[in-house]
Amino acid sequence: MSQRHLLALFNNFEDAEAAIYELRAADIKGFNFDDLTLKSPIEHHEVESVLGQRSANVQWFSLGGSLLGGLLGFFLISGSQANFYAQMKGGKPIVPFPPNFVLTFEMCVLGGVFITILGFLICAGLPAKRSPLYNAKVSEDQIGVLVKADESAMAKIKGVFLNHQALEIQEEVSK
Amino acid sequence: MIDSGLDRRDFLKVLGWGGAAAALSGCGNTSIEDGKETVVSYVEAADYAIPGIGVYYNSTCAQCDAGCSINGRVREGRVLKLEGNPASAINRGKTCGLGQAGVQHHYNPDRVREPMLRKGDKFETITWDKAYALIAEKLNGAKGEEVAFLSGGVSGHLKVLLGNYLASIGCKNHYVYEALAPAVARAANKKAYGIEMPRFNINKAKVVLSFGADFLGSWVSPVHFSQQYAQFRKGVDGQRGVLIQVESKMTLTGANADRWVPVRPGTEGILALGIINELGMASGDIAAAVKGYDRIRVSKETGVPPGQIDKIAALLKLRSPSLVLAGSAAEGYAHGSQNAAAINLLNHVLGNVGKTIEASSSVTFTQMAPAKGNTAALKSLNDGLAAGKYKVLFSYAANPVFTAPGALKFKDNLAKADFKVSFAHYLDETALQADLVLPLDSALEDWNTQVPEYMAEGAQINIQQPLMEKLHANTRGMGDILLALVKQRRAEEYKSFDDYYAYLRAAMLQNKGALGGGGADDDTFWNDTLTKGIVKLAGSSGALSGKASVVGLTLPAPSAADAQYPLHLIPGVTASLRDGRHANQPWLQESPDPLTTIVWDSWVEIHPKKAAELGIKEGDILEVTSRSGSIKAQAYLFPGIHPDAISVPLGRGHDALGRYAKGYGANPFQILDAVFDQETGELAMHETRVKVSKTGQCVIVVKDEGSAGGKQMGRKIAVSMSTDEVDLSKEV
Amino acid sequence: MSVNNLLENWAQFRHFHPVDDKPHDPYKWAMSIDLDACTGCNACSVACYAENNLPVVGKEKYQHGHVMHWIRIERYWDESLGVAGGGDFPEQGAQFLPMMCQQCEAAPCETVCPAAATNHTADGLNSQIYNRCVGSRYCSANCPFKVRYFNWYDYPTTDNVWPAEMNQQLNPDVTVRSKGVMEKCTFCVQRLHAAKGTAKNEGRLVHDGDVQTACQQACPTSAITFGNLVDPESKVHKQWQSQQVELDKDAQVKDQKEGGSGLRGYRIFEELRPYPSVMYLERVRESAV
Amino acid sequence: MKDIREDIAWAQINQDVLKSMESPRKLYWVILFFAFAAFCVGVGCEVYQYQTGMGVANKNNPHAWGLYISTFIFWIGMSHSGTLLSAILHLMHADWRKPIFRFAEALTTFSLMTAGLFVMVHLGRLWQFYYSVPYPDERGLWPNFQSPLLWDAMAIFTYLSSSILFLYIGMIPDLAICRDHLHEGWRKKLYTLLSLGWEGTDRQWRNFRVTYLTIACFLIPLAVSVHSIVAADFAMSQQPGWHVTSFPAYFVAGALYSGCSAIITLFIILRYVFKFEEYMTLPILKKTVRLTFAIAMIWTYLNAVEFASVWYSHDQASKDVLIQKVVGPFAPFWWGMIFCGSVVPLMLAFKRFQTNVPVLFVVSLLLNLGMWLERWMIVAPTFSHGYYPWTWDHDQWPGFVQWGMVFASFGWFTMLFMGFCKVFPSVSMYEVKEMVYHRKLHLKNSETAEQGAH
Repeated sequence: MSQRHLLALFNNFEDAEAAIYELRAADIKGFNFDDLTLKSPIEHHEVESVLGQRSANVQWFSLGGSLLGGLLGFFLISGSQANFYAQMKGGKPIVPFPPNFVLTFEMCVLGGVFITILGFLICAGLPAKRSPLYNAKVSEDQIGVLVKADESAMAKIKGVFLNHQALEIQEEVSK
Repeated sequence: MIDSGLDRRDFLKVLGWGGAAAALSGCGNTSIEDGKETVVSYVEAADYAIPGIGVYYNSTCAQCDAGCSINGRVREGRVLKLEGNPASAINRGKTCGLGQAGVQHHYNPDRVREPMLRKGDKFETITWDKAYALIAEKLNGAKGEEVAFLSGGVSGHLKVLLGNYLASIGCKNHYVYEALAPAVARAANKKAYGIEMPRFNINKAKVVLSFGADFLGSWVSPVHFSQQYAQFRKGVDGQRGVLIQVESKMTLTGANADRWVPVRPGTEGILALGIINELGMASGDIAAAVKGYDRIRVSKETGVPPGQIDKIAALLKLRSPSLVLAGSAAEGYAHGSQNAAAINLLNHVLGNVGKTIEASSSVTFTQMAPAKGNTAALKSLNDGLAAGKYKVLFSYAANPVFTAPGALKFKDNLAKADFKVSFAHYLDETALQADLVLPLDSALEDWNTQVPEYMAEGAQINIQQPLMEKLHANTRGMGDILLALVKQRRAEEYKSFDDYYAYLRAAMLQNKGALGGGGADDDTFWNDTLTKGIVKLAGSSGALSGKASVVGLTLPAPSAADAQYPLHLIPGVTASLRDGRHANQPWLQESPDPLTTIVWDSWVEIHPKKAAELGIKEGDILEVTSRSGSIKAQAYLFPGIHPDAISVPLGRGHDALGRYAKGYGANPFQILDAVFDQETGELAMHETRVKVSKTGQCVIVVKDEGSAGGKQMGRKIAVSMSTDEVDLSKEV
Repeated sequence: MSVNNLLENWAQFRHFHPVDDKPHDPYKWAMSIDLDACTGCNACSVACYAENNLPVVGKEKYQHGHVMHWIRIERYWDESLGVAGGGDFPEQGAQFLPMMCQQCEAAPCETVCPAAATNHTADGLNSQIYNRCVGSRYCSANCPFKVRYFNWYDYPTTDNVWPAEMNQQLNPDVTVRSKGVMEKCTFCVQRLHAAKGTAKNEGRLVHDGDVQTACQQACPTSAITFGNLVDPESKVHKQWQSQQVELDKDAQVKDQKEGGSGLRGYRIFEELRPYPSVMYLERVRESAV
Repeated sequence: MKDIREDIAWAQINQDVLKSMESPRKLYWVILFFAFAAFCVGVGCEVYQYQTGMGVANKNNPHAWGLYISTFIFWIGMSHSGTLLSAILHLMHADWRKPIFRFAEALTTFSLMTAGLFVMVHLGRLWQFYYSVPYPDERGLWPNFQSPLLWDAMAIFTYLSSSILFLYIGMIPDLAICRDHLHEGWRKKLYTLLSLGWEGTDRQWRNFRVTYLTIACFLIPLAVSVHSIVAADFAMSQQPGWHVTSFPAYFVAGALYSGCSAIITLFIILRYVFKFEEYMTLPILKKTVRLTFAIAMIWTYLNAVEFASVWYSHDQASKDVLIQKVVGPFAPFWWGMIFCGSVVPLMLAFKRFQTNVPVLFVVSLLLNLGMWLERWMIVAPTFSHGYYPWTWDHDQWPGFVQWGMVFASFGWFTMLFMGFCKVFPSVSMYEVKEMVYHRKLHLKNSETAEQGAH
């Protein structure tokens, strides 16, 4: 059965939250709650209590990135010091620790930041194609709730939205 | 390479032909880049010219008269560096900074390159033939006594040839002028020891008491004395030599003294007599003569504390043999000869004569012995010029327009000579006044023999030979010029000599038996001589004949204060610039004066106390005025000078010579008064009295010394210890 | 490869020098300068100009501190001179000190160079690689002796530095440095290379006296001794040994002796631990006058 | 007074900020023009110096570094403000930072770029700068990792790239706003590209928050390490006056100090030029001023610690340098630094000055001058008065080329910064919205609580 998108815009977060609560409680056939997306101009982390804990895994990228950066840093530097002519400088060992630790730290941060950004892009699915329904108001002052559901469920969902003072409801043009 | 079918020979040929092709298509020399470089094919290079390998030739340094033997490094046909020749007893492989800069004389961009004839205010280039013809013409119009030849010190075959030339033109007026020669010392030594230049064995002395003799810097044979000094410091029998320097302005030698004694200018002789009196070792008329010089009087007159006189006398008594030297600082007065006599007397009293002062060897060929320069010659020449006696004047290796005291008005008098010929390396102040300027080869491209005035051990004749091809096509060696000139008169006698080289070679071969080449064939001997660069001779060793005598020794009382010109002017002689003839060698300009560390400029040394009195600070531009003129220079506060004196170094202040000399500094020769030593007639260089005034300008003194001055700030950089703390016997 | 190399030779890469490292073998170039013999005449400095193609910068640039003398003669007065209670005259003369790169075994300049243009060579020199130098001047900033000289201008193309003819004097064995690089005394490394090459061809080591630095060769009083410190036959070795100056110490044992050791050898700024390769012998002054 | 009005409409926020990107006051163009002119002076100086040699800058032996390195440290120091405001205060939930952190981050980025320029300008052989970049060249040569300059290069590269990423990531929601609300044209295309298709979905926001927080956590130690390493350029050397243990802390404090005072300056300029009175409110300025005052006192304390530790150290050479600073030729500048850095900030302690814009503008400029002098007084006296008395040089002063370059660096920075503020939103719209939202919530909660109490 074909699925369609529906976007409802709300004036404030409370209305949107209430609408989502109701949708979750309603258990509409042909609508999976996970297919609901909240679009907002600012972050509302309260939404988690409605949507449930959806995972954010960026921090694991950070850990991996900084470890990778640090290891790469240390071995790149020490290895190059050992392979390069091996001429002494200032009577210090060919592979001196203090400088290498400083650089290891910098590489650690560098790796951490870069891989974190990579992780962010992956986890947040960016860069993303524009979703089928979008309204510029979402980046201004309105809250959007985007759902994907079977055609059969559309009417019910719309009803729920309208109950909660949805300002506008956009529907995907049927294919 | 192989693929392209080009083998090595072809490859070289290409290079060679490349040059040749360019030569064929162009004209004259093979040149690339508009003649900037010349392509030289190594395919046909001389055997000794191996690319990348230096070859060494022995020759003689011509930067001063000491006669150090040098060893020039030549690569790809260019002389690169001069080292000392270890075989020479004079310098034993060592050189001074002045000697090192000899290459800059050779490669100097401001050398005269073409013969030039005056046309109004300008010079125009002429050919050598024309120049010679012109000289012949002018000489034909002048009698022998109307010709004068001014030269610096000359010796060896050049002197012989010059003498012969002068004889051929009937000229008896050969003036040998050196602005800074030890001429008073020669006379005084002759009187005291019977020899003008005896051998001074600094290395054998336990104490050296030097009255203004800067033997480490510029006096007589500094490189030789420096080596002796090093041995002297290591000591005889493990006892380190003690150097006491008495002078009014600290010289380089004074800076190295164990005790530097600032003395009132001109009272050196009084101090010497005072020391003799204090020693109590003299007897007879000497004792009688010095009796009046008790320590209190001497201290009052010389400004040296009585305790200091005691200590010096005690040390001299305790440590024997010692050596007392009289230098130009003590001799530069109207009573300079008297000072020198008093000082030399000290050697007799101390019994040094025969121990640390020995007879020197001299070359038996008197014709080759050095013609010694002095300043009395300048006075005679100047008088002659002033009287309009000379129609033709030659000048060679002297720059009197720069070095004559201003009071003599030499430049004005010079103009009275009708035709002036200058043999010149540079267009110096004297050459600029000449009518005909003839360009000379540098010492590194010319042939010569040289006999040093101061013989270190046995007698020796030094060979000067070209280290490379001539840099400029149209310069000539002085010998070649003289040969050409003498041929104008005595063509028959000299016809077998094509050039000076031939003359020199023939001359040396003629006497090879005496020169130590008895058994060898000509070529072997000649090549051997050139290889060594030195001919050591048996020589004759004159005996010391002088006796201690006080006859005629009268020292004037210290000069009275001069209200109008309260300060003594001491012309400073620096080791690198001397009388200023080499001032266009940039290494010397940039080599800091050892004591003040000033470069590229002149300065007025003034004692800090005196400066405070006059409100002078470092960098103030001072006007130094004497009766004969005035100069301006920056002030430098210098503790090593008597407060009654100031010192301005000689050698700078050129208004000609070249790009590195012109316009840098001031020339104190200009303000020297014409006062002469009463006995020898030598110029009394230290007799000029001056006053200083601030001009109101102030500059930053360009020197190496930093803002801390000569202080170490307690950082233990240059450390010193006294003899009672050190045990030199353990040293290697 | 590189990690393998790192692990296999780990101990070798962790040696400190010179304190827990083996001395250079077979060469360790070192110098000793007798300040009692040095007269301050400047011949060494001019000889260095001649040998090493040092530019003459001229009066104006000299005033701005752009002089390039690799070896300079410093002239010090007694500390008491001219201060209250001290004398008015330098009665003990002046004190001269030739100062050039001290070729430190643990050189402060080496560690700080970002481009690794200055290194410690196997024969104990502090080398300067001109064409690696980027001109950060950190080495000069960190040199306690301030003996590194920077090419503030492009001297080869500057007027009257090496005008026509004068440039023919340039030593082909030594690079003419262009603007923006640091330079300093090399202990005449070109002469050392030549001597080592000759010795190698003859299947031997360089003997004492085979090679002299330009300053040493010129020095009229032979105040400068130069040679191979690990060669027991060399004069420089004997001097260091007799003066009880040890290369790898930051304070010499002899200096702990009460009443002094009677020895003259010392190194400047030893306490900063650069381990200089130049030993100076103190100037001596007679106590009896 | 309130940091920000709670009743400000979100659409109004968008509108106000977007307007700043299109029609600033005329003064904006005047500033941009003069900045460009100043920059051109520097380009001229650099061309001259590059062609002729470093000597024209009037540096010498021993004055090897001069103003370039001093000004380099100055700009590096200034960069710390952004990190302070966006990362540290973010972690501390100080929400008053929200209207001003964006430009502070831009300040970080562009002052780092300016600093980087000085590294280049300083090099004797700029054309060979890549020799100090860590890659093996054709002979297998690497740069010298022992050199603090290399740590510097590495730290600055890390800091600059991280700062740019941090700035960019934090700007994505705003870029999406720009994309949505600006007219068609190249800018719209640019924002479309840069906003990466941001739509403000819950997934995006969730990951965004974690990322932002994580990078903030990385940035704080990084910022500290950057200025510690700059301090290490000096402290790791052996020179008197530089070899000081407290230098890293001292440098970091100085960095935060100069960053804060620069923020005050730019706050005042942006507020006027872009008509941001509604967002960059005086209460926020007041908070910044108080923060600056606190840091000024920390800096003063660390300064005193440095002097005291030198004074009591028995290290005569270092002591001499200190004495030299106080009474030597550098004394006017040194006392100028003390006055501007430690005395002038005392004015900030007075309430009536804390919101007086003209006074604050002048004071912040003086503080910046003081901080610039501080860097010069760290670098130059040690060169002029180092270990080796023979090479002491009190007569050498920076030449016009050096001054020209320093002057131009301000032009270059202003050019970049003002350019950025015009092209990108210099006030974070979404964060201001958050601020307004949370304030409103808070207000509502407290009203409810009050009613409950009744």
